[in-house]
Amino acid sequence: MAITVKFFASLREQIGIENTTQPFREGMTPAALWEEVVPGQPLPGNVLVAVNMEYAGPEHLLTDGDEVAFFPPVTGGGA
Amino acid sequence: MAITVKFFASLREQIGIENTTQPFREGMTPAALWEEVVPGQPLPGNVLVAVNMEYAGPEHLLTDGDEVAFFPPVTGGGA
Amino acid sequence: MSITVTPAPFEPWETLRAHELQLARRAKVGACAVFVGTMRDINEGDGVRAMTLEHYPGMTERHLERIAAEAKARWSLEDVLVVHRVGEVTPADPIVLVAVWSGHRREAFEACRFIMEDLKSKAPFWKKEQLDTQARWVEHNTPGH
Amino acid sequence: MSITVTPAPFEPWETLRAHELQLARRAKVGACAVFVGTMRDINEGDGVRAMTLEHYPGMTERHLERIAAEAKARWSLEDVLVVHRVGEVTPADPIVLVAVWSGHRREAFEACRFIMEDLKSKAPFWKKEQLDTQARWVEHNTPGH
Repeated sequence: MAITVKFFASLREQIGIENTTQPFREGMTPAALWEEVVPGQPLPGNVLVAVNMEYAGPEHLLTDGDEVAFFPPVTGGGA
Repeated sequence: MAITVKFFASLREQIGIENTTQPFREGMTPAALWEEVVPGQPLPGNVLVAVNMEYAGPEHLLTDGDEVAFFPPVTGGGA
Repeated sequence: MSITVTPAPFEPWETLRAHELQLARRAKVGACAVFVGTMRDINEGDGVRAMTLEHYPGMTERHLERIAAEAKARWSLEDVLVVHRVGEVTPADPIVLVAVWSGHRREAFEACRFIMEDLKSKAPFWKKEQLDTQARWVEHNTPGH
Repeated sequence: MSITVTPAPFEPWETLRAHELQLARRAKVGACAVFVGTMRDINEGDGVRAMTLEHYPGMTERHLERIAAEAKARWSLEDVLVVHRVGEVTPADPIVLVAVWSGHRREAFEACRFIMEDLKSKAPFWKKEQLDTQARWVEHNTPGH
């Protein structure tokens, strides 16, 4: 198995990745995952993280097969 | 001229008057008007008063030709 | 601004659809908050079969116009619509419709609620309920806050 | 409870009319509070010609369902409807519709606003605006309180 990684909106455009996978390692967190996928740039403080479509913190302990999404502040809903 | 007097809703049914007129007297107030139209019963504290379709206090100074309405607490607007 | 007191049944969603067609600055509107009050078939534990809504013709319209104008003075609003039914009403009938259009949602939400609370506490309407065996006047409105 | 995320344009009033036909306990509903958010042709002083609404398929629906369930747990509600548009949108298009039906008005007003504020601050949608000469991502929502 592996970790599925997704980026949305402006973050997707900046990083140039929409979907990717990364090998799972024991003790992996979203913050560590980010640094593997986006080398040389720590996870920005305003980036939101979801694990399996639920909001999670950057130090959330991942499980093999998890889907991890990184995205900027949300802006839905009209005025 | 004269004062037009109106009663609404439960008050109209209790008093048995919908519309009436009363001669104007200098210094007349809604409270005094009430006691002339509804003898033996002072103006109840929860009765609302409007003069010329604007809310007014019981001691508002009336002018000849005014329309004075007495009514119970309002209950419009659905749930 | 549109204020209507009507003895005829009205369909709130159709009223809103029609009203929006004539909004002056449609693309400046970002938010619309709406309240619809309908007749329930129960009140204070008793089944209610029908209701008569009495009002003070003239004062009612004047008061509703003032509430709407006050809301427009207090918040930045694009438009306000108020419709209130009078006369004979049966359960599930719409009784009141308040709609507020504005640039942003805060204004629309706050103004809509302000208008409803003012209407409930001050606009001269009175309800008489027809129960199974008797009729009774509703004595006061439930507080909205 | 009905949650819809749709790339197709929707007409909020017609959506509400149709949804009400299937309300289970119509005569128990005394109040309906509605919010409609529409696209404006201006933002931060710039003319906006069109907008693209991106979302996180799966998480969006799940999040909206949770908000609605949370509102139903917190207030006594008869029903909740949420519709949110995604994809290409042009000025005056409805973007979001939130409707809450309840026995009394306080619940409907509060739950409707609660759902909107939660949706704006947490549901995974992102707006990209098409201006005259460039496109830009909207960076944050304006606060609603």
